[in-house]
Amino acid sequence: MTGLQIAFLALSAVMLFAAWKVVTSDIIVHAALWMVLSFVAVAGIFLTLHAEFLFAVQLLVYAGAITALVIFAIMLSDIRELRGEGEPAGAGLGRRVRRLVSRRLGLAPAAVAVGFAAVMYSVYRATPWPGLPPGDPAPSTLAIGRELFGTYVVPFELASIVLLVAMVGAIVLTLREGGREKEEKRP
Amino acid sequence: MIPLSWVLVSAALLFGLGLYGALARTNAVRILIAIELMLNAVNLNLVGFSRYLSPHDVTGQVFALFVITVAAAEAAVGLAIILMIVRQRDVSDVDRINLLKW
Amino acid sequence: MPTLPIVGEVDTAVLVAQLIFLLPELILAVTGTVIVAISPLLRGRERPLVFVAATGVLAAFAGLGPSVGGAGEVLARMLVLDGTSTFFRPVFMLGALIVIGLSPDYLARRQVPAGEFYALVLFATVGIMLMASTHELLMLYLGLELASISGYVLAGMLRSDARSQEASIKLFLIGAMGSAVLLFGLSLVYGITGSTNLVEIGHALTGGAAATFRPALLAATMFLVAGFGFKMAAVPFHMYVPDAYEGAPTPVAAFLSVGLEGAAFAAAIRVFVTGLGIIQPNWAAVFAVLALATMTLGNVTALLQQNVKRMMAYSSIAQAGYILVGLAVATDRGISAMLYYVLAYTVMNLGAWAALIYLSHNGQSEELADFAGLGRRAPLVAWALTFCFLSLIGIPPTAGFFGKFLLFSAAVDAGLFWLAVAMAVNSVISLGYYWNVVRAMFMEEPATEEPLKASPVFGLGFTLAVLGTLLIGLGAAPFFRLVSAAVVTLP
Amino acid sequence: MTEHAWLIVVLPLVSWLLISAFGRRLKNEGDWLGVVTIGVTLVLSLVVLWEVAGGAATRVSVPWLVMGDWQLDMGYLIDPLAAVMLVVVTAISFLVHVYSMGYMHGDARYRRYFATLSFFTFSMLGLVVADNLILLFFFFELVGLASYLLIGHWYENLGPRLASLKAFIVTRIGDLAFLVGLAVLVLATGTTGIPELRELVEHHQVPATVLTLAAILVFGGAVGKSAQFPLHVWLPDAMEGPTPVSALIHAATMVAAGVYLVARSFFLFEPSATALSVVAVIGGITALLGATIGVLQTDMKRVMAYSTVSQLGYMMMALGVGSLVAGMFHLWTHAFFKALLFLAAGSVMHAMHTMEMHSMGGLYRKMPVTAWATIIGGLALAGVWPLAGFYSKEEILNAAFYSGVSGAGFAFWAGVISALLTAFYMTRAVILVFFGRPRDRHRYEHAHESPPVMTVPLAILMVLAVTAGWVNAPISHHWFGKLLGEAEVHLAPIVTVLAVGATLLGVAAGYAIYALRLVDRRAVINALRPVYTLVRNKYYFDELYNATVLRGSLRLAEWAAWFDQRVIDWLVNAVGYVAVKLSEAAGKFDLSVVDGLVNGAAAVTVGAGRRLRTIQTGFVQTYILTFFAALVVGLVVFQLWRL
Repeated sequence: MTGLQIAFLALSAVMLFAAWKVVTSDIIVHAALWMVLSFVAVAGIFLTLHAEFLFAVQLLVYAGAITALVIFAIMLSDIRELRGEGEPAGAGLGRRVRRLVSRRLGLAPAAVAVGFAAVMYSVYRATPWPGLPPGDPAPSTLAIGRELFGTYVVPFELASIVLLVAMVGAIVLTLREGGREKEEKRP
Repeated sequence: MIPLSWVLVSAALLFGLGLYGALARTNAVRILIAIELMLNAVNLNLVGFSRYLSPHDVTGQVFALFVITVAAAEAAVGLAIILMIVRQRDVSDVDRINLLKW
Repeated sequence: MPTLPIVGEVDTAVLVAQLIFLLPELILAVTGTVIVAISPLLRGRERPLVFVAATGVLAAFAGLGPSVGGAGEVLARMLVLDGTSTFFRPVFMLGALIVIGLSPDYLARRQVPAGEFYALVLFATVGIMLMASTHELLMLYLGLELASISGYVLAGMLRSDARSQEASIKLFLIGAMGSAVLLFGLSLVYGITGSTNLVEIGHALTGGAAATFRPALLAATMFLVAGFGFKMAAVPFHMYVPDAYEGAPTPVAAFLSVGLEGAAFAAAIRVFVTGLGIIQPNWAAVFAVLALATMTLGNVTALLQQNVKRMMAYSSIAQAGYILVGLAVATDRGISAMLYYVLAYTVMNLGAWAALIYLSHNGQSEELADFAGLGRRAPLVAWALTFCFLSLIGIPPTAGFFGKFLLFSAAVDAGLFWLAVAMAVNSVISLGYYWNVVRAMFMEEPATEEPLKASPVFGLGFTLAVLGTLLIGLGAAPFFRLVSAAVVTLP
Repeated sequence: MTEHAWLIVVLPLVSWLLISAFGRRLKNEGDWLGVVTIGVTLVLSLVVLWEVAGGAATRVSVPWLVMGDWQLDMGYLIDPLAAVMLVVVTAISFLVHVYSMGYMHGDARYRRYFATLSFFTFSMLGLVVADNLILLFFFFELVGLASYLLIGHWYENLGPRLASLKAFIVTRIGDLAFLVGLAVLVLATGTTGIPELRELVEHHQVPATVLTLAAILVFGGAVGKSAQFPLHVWLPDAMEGPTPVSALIHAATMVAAGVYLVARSFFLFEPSATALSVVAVIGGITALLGATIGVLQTDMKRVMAYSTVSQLGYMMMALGVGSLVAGMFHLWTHAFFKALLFLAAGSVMHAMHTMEMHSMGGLYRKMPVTAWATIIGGLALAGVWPLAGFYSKEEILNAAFYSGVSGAGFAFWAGVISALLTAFYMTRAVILVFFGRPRDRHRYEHAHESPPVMTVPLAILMVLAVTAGWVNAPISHHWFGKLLGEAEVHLAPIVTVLAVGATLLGVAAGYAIYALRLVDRRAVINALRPVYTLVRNKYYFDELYNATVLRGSLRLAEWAAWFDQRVIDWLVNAVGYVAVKLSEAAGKFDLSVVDGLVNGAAAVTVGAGRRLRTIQTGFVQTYILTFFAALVVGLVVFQLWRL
C-alpha cells in the first residue's frame, strides 16, 4: 500500500466520519462544524487526485464561504436548535435508539440510504473500471484556466448569471418587510 | 495509485450519508447541509474520473468547479428562503411547514 | 515553463464572431439585468417594466434571425443549432412572453416586486432555452440551475404569504436534491464515456463503452431518469409539484408548469436520444411505465381537488404523462409528436392558468366556488378557459386534440398499444374535473354580480394563449412541418 | 353541384360564426340567418341527391397535415349514402330551425341557441361527407360536443346539467372504442381513407381477425352515439334539453351518427359474420329494451325517447342482418316521423308546460293540428300501411327473416315483439294525451294551439311521415333501394302478416285498455308485478352504472389517496408512531389528539368525505423519501434486468 493510498483512505475515513456526525449530532452548530471537517477532507482527497486547483477552491468556497453562510443562517434562525432542543432529547443508548426510530429518523430513511449505497457498491463492483492512464498528470491549474477562458467561456458567463440570480433572489426574499413596502406606500 | 473504485465507493457512501441526513433530519438548514454533502460526492466522482480518463483531461475538474459555484449560489438562495420563513413563522423544521397538502 | 498540451484550444476570434448565435439569450439576459438595475429607481411605479420585459422578449425573437438555418455546434461546441433548438427557443420565448403579459395586474395586487419578477422570468428563460439547445452536459446543468434557482425565488415572491414560502422551500429542497441526483448521473456518464458532449458520448457508447461499462451505464441512466423525471413532474418524482404550484404566485406556477417542464422534456430528448440512444430499450421501457403512472395518477387525483390551482397542478402532471409517451415510443414520430405536444401544451396550459391569474388579481382565491357564475361576470374569460380545457381534454379541433392524436398514433405505430389505450381512457377521466370548473362557471350562481376587470396587457397575453391554442390546432399543417424538421433521430 | 358539396358543410359553419359574432346586432338576434343558411343547404342537398341519383359521385381529397412519412388528408366523399343522409340532416334541421323560432321565442340565450344549432348541423354534415375515418371521428366528437351544449342549454336547472354531462361522457366512452378501432385499422392497413379501406377489404388485404376486431370496436362508437344497449342510458335523459333539440338529436343528428357510422364502414362488417352477429344481437336487445321501457313511461317525451332507443335498435338490427338498405331506409323514414312526434310533443309542452301524460287528456279539441300530427306520427311509427314506418319496418323484418347471420332469428322475433309494443305504447300515449276527459282542468283551460311558425313545420312533416316510405315501395319501383345498390327485394307474405298482425294487436290492446277500459290496468300490473317493477325502473341500468362505474372510479381515487397518505406515511412513521404512542401515553398531551384536531378542522373546511381524499402528506421528507425510494427501486430493477 503506497503512501498515497493510505492518505486517501485516511482522508476518506475522516470525510465519512465527519459526514456521519453532521447527520447525527444533536446540536446544529456542531453539525455545521463537522461539515467543515468533511469539506476539508474532500479537499484533501482532491489533492491526492492531483487536482490542486480544486483543492484550493474547495477550501475557499466550501470550507470558507458556504460554511460561513450556513453558520450565519443558523445564528439568524432557530435559537432552540442551538441548545439542542430541536430534536427529541433523552439519555444514553435509549436516546440513540429513540432517535433512530423517532417520527422522522425512521427506519425507512436508513433503509433507503443503505439500499442506495448497497446498489451503488454492487454496480461499481460489477463494472470493470480502467486503471490509471500512463503519464504524469500535468499541473491542472494552468489547464483549467485555459479551458475556462477558452472552451468553457460561455458556461463561465452563464455561471455569472446564476450568481446574479442568486444575489437578486437572496435580496428580494430577505428584504425586511416595511423596507420597500413602506416606502412604496409613502405619498 | 488509488484505484478508481475506491474513489467511487467513498463518493457513493458520502452521497448515501447525505441522503440519510436529508431524509432523517427535519431542520431545513440540516437538509441543506446534507444536500451539500451530496454535491461533494458528485465532485469526488467528477475529479476521480477526470484523473483516470487521461492525465491531461481536466473536463471533470472544470465541471466540478462549476458545481461548486452553483452550489454556493444555491446555498445562498436556500438560506435566504429559510431565513424568510424563520423570520415570519419562527420555524425551520420542515415537518412543521405543511400547509400545502392533499 | 513547459509547453502543455491544451485540450480543446479555441480561436477567440471565431468565438466572438459566433456570439451572434447567442443573441436571443444575450438580449434576454441584458434586459433582465437592466430591469434589476432600474427597478429600485422606480420606487413602486414598476408597472411600465412589463413593457421593458416584453420588448426584451420581442427583441430576442428578432435576435433568433442569425440562428435560423444554422446547423451544427458553435461557440466551442457549447451551443447547437439544429431543428430542435430552432423549434424550442421560440416556443419558450412565447411562453415567457405570455407569462409576462399575464402578470402585471397580479403583481400589483399582491405587491410582488415586479422588477425582480420580470428579471427572474427572463433569466429563467435564458436557462431553459440553453437547456434545449446544447449538446454539452455542463451547459445543460447550468441552464437547468439557472432556471431552477430563479424558480425557487419566484415561488417565494409573495414573501408574507405562508403558502408561498412553503412552496418556495419545498421547491428548493427537493429541487436541489433532484439536481444532485441528476449531477450524479451526469458524472457517471462522463466517467464512462470520457466526454461531456452528447454527440461524443453517443459515439463512445456505440464504440464499445456501452458494453464494457453496462452496469454503471444502467445506473447512470436511472439517475438521469429520476433527475429529469423530477423536473418533468413525472410520477413518482412529482410529489412536490402540487404543493409548489398551489403555493407559488399564480403566474409563477404557470411559468414553471410550461417553462421548466418543457425544458426538461427538451433536454431529456437530447440526453436520451442523442446521448444514450444505444440503450434505448432500457430507458424507453422506464418512460413507458412512468408515462402510464404519471397520466393516471395525475388525472385520478385531480378529480378530487376543490382548489382549482391545485387541480391545475395535477392536470399538468397528467399532461406530462401524455408527453412522456413520446419518450416511451422514442421513434421519429413519437419525438415529433412530443414536440408538437409541448408547443400545444405551452399555449393551452397558459391559457388555462391565465383564468386563474385573472381571478386572483381580482381579489378572489382559486377555490372551485370562486368560479361560480364566472360565465356571467366575465364571459370572455369563461369561454376562453372552456376552450383551453377542451384542448387539454383533447377535443377537436384544438391543439390538444392533434397533440394527443399524434402521440396516440405514434404509440400505436410503435406497438405500444396499451399505452395508447391508457392515454385515451385518461382523456375521458380528465373530462370529469375540467367539466367541474366549466359547470361552476356557467351553471352556478355567482356570489356577486360585480364584473371583473383586467388590464389591456393581460388581455393581450390571454389572447395570445387562446389564439395560439386555436391556431396551432386548426392550422396545424405548418407546425407539423416544423416539428418534423426538428426531430432528433436515434442513431 | 356535387363537386361543390363542401359548400353544404361550410355554410352552417359560417352561419355559426356570424350569429356568434354579430347576432347581438342582427334583427331577431340572427335567427333568420340560421334558417336561411340551412334552407339553402337543404336546397343544395336536394340538388346533390338529384345529381347522385343520376349517377354523379365525387371524391375530393387534399393533404391536410403532413408529418414525415405520415399524412392526414381532408376531403369529402359524395356517394348515394352520403347524399341521402345530407337530405335527411338538412331537411330535419331546417324544419327544427323554423319551429325553434316559435318554440324558443323569448329565451334568455336565444342567440346562443341558434348559433349552437348551426354548429350542430355543421358537425353532423361534416361527419356525413367525411372521406376518411379520422376526419369522421373528428366530427363525431364535435357532434358530441354540440349536443352537450344543446342538451345543457337550460343549465340553470340541475336536470339539463346532469343530462348533458351524462350524454357527453357516455358517448365519449363509445368514442374511445371507435378511436381504438381506428388505431387497429391504421396499424393493419396504413390508411384511413374510406374508399381506400374498402378497396383493401374487398381485395382481402386485411386479415379477417383484424377486420372483425376493428369492426366491433368501430361499432362501439356507434353503440355510444346511437344509444345502443348497454350505453343507451344517456338518451332518455337528454330529454332535458329544449324539445326541438331533442327532435334534431333523435331524428337526424346525434343518434343517426352512430347508425351512419356503421353504414359508412359497412364494408368492414360485411365480411365478418361475427361482427354482423354482434350488431344484430345488440340491435335486437336494444329494440326490445326500448320498447318495453317505453310502455311504462308516463312522461310523453320519455315515451318518445325510449321509442327512439327501440327504433335505433331496429336500424342496427337491420345493418346486423346484413341489409344496409333496410337500415338506412328506416333511418330515413324514422327521421321524418320521429321529428314530427317530437315537434308535436314540443307543441303540447308549449301549451301545457308539462309532459306528464296523466295530467293531460282531451287535448284534441284544443289543439287539433298537434293531435293529428301525433296520431299520424304514431301510426307511422307503429308501422301502419301506407305510412312511412310500414315500409321500412317490413323491409327490416324481411331482411332479418332471410338473413343467414347467426342471431338473425332472435333479431326477427325481437323486431316483431317490439312492433307490437310500439303500436301499444303509441296508442296509449295518443289516447292519454288527446282523448278522454281532461285530468288537469287548470292546465287544460290555458291550453291553446301553437302559432303557425310551429304548426307549419308540423304540417310539412305530417306529409313526409305519410309519404317518406313510398320511395322504397313498389310505387316507386324501390328507387331508394336501387340508389343504395340493392339488387332485388324479397318480400315474404308471412312476414307481412306477422308485422301487420303485431301492429294491429298492439293498437287493439292499447285501445281496449285505455279507451274502452275493457281490462283494468291495475289488474294487469298486479299480475305482472315483478316484471313491472323491473321495467318501470328501466332495468336498473342507471343504478347499475352508479354502483359500478361511478363508485368504482371514486374508489380508485380514494385508493390512490389512501396509498399516498397511508402507505408512504406508514413507511416513514411505522416504527416511530408506535414509539411516540407509547411514550406519550403517559405524557401530558397526546399528539394524535392534536393531529386529530388539525385534521378534523381541515376535514370540516373541505367538507365531509374529503377526509380520505388527502392526497399528499405535505411533509417534504415523505416526498424526498418517495423520490429516493423510487430511484433505488429503479436502480435495482435495472441491475436485475442486466443479469
